[in-house]
Amino acid sequence: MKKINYNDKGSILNPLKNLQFYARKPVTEPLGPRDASASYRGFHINDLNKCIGCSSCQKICDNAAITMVEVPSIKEDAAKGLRNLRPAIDYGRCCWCALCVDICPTSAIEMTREYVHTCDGDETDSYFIFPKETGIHGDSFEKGWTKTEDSDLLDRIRRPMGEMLSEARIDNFDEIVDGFTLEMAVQEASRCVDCGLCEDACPAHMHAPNYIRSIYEGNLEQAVEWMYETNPFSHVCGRVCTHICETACSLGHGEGESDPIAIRWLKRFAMDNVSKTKIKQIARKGKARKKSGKSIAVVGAGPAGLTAAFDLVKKGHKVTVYESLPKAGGMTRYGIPNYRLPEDRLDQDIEVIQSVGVDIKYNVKVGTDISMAQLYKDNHAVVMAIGLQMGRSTRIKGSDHKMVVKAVDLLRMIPKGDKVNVPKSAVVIGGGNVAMDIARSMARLQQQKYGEVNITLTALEQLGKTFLADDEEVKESLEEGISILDARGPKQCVIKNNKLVGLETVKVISIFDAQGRFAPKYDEEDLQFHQADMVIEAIGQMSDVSILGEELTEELEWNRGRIQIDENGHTSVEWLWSAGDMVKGPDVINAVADGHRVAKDIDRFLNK
Amino acid sequence: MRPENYQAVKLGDSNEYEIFIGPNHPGIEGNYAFRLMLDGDIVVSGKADAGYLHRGFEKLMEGRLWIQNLAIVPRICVPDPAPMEVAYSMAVEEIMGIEAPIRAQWIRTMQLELSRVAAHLFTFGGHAATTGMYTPMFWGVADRDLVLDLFEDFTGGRVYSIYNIPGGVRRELPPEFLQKLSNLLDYLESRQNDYDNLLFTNQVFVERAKGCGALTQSQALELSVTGPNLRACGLAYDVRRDDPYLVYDELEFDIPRQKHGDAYSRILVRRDELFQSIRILRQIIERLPSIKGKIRTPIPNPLSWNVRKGEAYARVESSKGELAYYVVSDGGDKPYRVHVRGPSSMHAVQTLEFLAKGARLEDVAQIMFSLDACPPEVDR
Amino acid sequence: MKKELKIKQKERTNPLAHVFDDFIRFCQSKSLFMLHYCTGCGAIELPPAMTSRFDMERLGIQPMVTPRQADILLITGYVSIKTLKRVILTYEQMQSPKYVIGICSCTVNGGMYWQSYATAKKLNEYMPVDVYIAGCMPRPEAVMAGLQRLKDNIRNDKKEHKGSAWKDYFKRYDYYLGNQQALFGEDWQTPTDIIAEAKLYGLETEETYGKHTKLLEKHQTPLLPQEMRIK
Amino acid sequence: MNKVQIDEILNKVNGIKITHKRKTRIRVDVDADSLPTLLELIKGRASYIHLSAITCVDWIADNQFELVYHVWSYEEKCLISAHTRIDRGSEKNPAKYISVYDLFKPADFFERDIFEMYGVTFIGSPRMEKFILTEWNGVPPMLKDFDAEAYVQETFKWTDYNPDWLQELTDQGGGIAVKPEDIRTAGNTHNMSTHRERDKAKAAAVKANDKMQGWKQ
Amino acid sequence: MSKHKEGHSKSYEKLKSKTTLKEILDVAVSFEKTARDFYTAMIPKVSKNIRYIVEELAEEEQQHYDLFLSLKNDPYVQTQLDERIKTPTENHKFSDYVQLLDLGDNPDDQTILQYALAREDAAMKQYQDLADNAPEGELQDTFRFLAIEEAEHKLELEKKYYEIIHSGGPGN
Repeated sequence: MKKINYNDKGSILNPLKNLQFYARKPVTEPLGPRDASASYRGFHINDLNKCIGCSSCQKICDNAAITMVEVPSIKEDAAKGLRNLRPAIDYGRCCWCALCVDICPTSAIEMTREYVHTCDGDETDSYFIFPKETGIHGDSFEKGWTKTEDSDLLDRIRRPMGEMLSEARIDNFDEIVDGFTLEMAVQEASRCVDCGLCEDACPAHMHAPNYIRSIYEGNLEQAVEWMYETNPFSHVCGRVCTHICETACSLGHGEGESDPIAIRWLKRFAMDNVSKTKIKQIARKGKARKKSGKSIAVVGAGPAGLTAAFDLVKKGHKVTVYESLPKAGGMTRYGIPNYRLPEDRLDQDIEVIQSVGVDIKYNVKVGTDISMAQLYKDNHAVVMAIGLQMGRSTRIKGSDHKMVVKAVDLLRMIPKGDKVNVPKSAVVIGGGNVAMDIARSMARLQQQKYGEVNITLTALEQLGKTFLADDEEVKESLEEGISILDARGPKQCVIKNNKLVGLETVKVISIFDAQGRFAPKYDEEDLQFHQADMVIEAIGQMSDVSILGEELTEELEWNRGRIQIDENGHTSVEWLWSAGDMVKGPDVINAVADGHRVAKDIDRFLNK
Repeated sequence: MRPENYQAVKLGDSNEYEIFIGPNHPGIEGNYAFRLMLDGDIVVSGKADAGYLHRGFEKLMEGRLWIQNLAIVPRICVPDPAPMEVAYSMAVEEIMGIEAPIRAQWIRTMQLELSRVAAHLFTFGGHAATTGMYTPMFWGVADRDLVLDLFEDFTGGRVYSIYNIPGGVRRELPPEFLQKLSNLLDYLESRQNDYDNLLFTNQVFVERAKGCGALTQSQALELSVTGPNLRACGLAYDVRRDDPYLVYDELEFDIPRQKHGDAYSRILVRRDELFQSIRILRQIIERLPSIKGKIRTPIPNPLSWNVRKGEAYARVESSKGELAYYVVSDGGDKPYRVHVRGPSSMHAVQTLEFLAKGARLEDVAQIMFSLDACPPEVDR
Repeated sequence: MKKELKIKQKERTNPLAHVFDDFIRFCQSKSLFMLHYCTGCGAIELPPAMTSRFDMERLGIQPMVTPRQADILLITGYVSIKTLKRVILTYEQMQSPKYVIGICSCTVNGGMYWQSYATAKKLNEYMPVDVYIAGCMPRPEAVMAGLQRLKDNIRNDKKEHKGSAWKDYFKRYDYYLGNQQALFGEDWQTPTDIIAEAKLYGLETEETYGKHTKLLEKHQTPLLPQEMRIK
Repeated sequence: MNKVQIDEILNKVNGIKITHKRKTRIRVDVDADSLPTLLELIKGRASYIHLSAITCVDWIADNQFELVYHVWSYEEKCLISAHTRIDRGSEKNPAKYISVYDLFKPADFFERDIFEMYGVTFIGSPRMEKFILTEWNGVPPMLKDFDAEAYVQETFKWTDYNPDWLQELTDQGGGIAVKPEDIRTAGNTHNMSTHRERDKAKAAAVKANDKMQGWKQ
Repeated sequence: MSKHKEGHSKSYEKLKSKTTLKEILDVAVSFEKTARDFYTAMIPKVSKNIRYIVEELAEEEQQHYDLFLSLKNDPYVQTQLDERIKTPTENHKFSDYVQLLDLGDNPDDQTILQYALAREDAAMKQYQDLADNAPEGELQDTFRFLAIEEAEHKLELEKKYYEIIHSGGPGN
């Protein structure tokens, strides 16, 4: 580099040397816009099909330029996490920083290389645009700034959850999943974009974004407080919830590897790390000081019944819960094995509910020990929440043999401590989670007794396509040595000399018809025999509505085998409400949601 | 106001009169005003009048999420926006206790130097224009535009890159980028003679600039003058070397200086600095391909990102001087306080007022441009 | 411009008037001077547009340093309240016909400074705007496109009434003055007599006057030469 | 000058707390009374002659202003940030502090800035007057209790857009659902979705649920 | 199954003796009427909560009854039959392995469905048989048609069976 001496005077002729410029090419660009660079941040486009309406773009927008508009022609589905909201962008605010592009969980919103927009003074409406697949003027331009792996602002990968290895867990009923450590939980919670899709999807509308936020901030008590606002079964749901929320989670909608937030495990983490006394304090918050003088009977101490009882007690009513079994919890206790939901956790949930003032009467069978009519006489309102505690049978040939049993009956025996007849080999019919539960429970019992597992599970449904049980369950079952035979329909239980020897199945060719309705087709040529000392049927459950008594059954309106209720769970009989599995099908969180609904309606009814 | 209401009032006997320069005035850089008390054409005293570009940045930043602020910080100094992003990101990183990956630091360094090149080219033109020469302005701005093309290439934006993010940079360099950069540097070096002939050794300019707005070193230190303006007074002080950040301690570069502290010294320092930046960029072109790895340290999802309690004072050397960000976090999802210490806040107010005293009216614009003051840094 | 305001003006009777008008519009559109006033950050893209690379002179547009001789006022982005006062002074000093171009998001709906206590949000509340150019900031090419649009509007004004937004300032002076007063206080006044100008141009309408112009009359005080500055 | 030596000098000031954050950063906490002494000391004895900045932080919860003086030494290549806290004062009795203009000339700019933005009067500062905010009549805007967003919403009107596509959507029964202003909450809380959005979404969810269950037509 | 065949043997003979389309449809209509009456009579006997099944069965039989009756009076009956025969409904055999129980005094939902399934199955088989033995032409087509109708009804019942009995599969 040439040095210029400060003391030089310079020359007046120097600039003239630049006359050579007349011989150089001009640098002027032709009129009209040039092509922008490959990563240019120009006007937005939005793939309306990819967009799920999570509003993350709106929240990240530093200029409040994004308005969410409702597009009625797009279908909404809360359970799948789809809203019909789509972003509209105000170019009177936007600064083209592309943060909306980088945060979009589904990479729907992107930027093009288009950058020229002018309008007359009275046409400012053109500054408010609704980006679609084409940009602001409807022309298609090449894409500019799109999300790359580096620019992605979201953490796509779920923190791994520690699990017991299959060898360690197969001979006991200890809980399989380790749970998060504080560090992992905070990291996992930090992934949440607070879109609220989970809250919309959750039947009980648990404030998941709020408690995830509290966990991120390390305020677990606050998190538990948020949970108890909507769910007194937080321990249970933190472990065995069907987590529709995670299906809806906007992070799970991403392309490629993109896991939803482990909302269920976070809930579990918060619940496990707040002391019981503290939880009891939290649960009592908002309890009415004054007693209302009204009393309510709840039949069945399952999640639905107890949630209703919990809410009603907090409103100042007197609630008595009648339970036919020696302990409360319903299916969560007598249907879910300990390795998924340890009993002490359930006990704690129930203890907290009782501590608020819910009175549970155990071993009282309504219908025999006390009649419905009597309940009505003693109380102002009655809630039926007896669940689906009876198993269905396939009623194939040989299914009336004593070694052909129903899964729910067996599952009930294990926590009750009854002696279970453990067979050397067993076949389970059914592909739902109940089938998995019984198969895995029996596997554990077999391992304890014989040192080996010999369980075969046959299901109509096809693995990976139509299978009913959760993928996790299937994976863990396979790890535990259970063989799963999918797409097989039961033909008959083979009985020789009055002794059960096994099950015959045929191949299922297809299972659903064109309309998506169930219409299985069998191929009789493909016949298999599975040797077994016991056949366990886990195909479906039903409710024992006989306890209502004939008179009440006649008085009630029914809807396809279930008690007919309105949207608040109120039956056609004025003093009777029904909630939970028996009216809504099996699901804990649905039952809890139902409990709330019913409680709210009863309270309204009683205050009328 | 109605014309019939005008009423001429005779002033006193003094020869002094007050005139305004700006905010709409070609001799003022940006939207800035200066009030002068004149005796003849000699300035008796001057008073800066700022605030025309005041947007309340510091207040705005307290109301936005940590990451959202990245979009607004470059706006604080328009001709040289990159150091703003980097300084803010560095401050946040220091509070969080994380460090950007090495590759990101190299890319940031490259961005800073490119930005410096662009800013200096812009200043040459502006400075020359205040002395009545418009050709350097046409050249400088056109050459600067070539740098902006490169910015557009790797950051997606021409002027406002919004390329940094606490923890690194947002995007990998596009393919062939370093080759393009190298070509540009070749071109800029080839232009050196043109600029020298046109401006730096042009007698008309040299005579105008020499001795105009001279500062001694001790005056400069007293007024907290930094950057090229301080180096023009003979003190070889540069934040890049004395308080090293990013990868400047691995790079070789000289710190150009002059002794006289006047407008000509200042523009010569900038000229030399431009070529030092080119030298740095050449080293980066050489080293960058061998530095592999990630370009971002992960940060939590920005919508729920609490930065832990703490404070940091991050300083960088912008083309104007020492630029610093003082960021305070109370553990929330937004900064509790961000203070921007723009170098021009020293240059454009007290230093300018000091230098204007006794200067001639026609030199005031040149003095201001030679200080390379950026009004929005004063106003924020 | 919500409704057509009736101008108190005589019918033009000269049959050649329209020919002249056309010719004048043609000439105007070919030679425009742009006031060189950098109000906001979008101004940084003007030097490139003006200089060698994009060369605005190809459109017949050149920067001009004084408002009195300029045709176009470019509002390059946000205007702080302090600047807005000067902008209005400048605008009123410009000779008609005059054109305003709003560049960047900020002139439309506050832009990224929408939360700022110090900037005005909507330019068209304070003066009529002819053309907007989107971007934050718009590239020189976009600026050129905007200027081209303005040229076309001026040229085709007769048909579409687009190139005469400046008339609106006179026609609805009360509205603009009201917004200015809301921001600067009741005693806001400028040295330019807009109402007199409106009369001169024959652009008086019923909305030229109103309660705000009454306030102006009420608060106006003689301006002393040494106090010809904004408070 | 090494760490021990600088500590020795700093420790001459009463009630000082020294934190060496890194090689080029030292944080010092002192009483408001002894801050000028400290600055004089480090300027005179340890070559800290460059006042980089003075920052004011409004700790409204503690009813205090924190003043931070960032001073750099060209020789030591180190920055001392001297923190001190003063009473926040009230509207009638604004906060006051001593100017350091006689030590550092640039304090003029910074102190004037703090005076404008926070309303702290520096006794002895040459120009305690408005500079940037000459057109501003409200409270000092940087105070935490000045809610800029509320002020803006009150003072300014926004552009009311009504483009064709929006009209079309509104005709179909859709239209604007969540405005950007709706999701913003004041203060340092999280950007939580509003109840309005929540309630709307909940209602939609319940509706969808009802459809799924297929009770009562 | 044999038991049922016997039970229907009388009707089998009755149908076999018929020679025209109209006559056959007459008999088919009367069968549907019997079935409908049977289910209708059963309605008050079953518990109210499962009554809907029987009601629906009666309803479906009524629909069949109406269909056959309208066919009988339709001048273009032949073309309609042809149409239908072209797209036969397959027997999926899903319910074939379900053991048949006697309808006791107080049948549960599953039993009723099983019974209905067996009934449709038998009818389907019977018409199938008749079609195989009948001479080609109008007569055979009629039996085919009837067989297809019954098969379809059976398939519908199977779907219902699954939905009612296999519900609650995906448990918690």
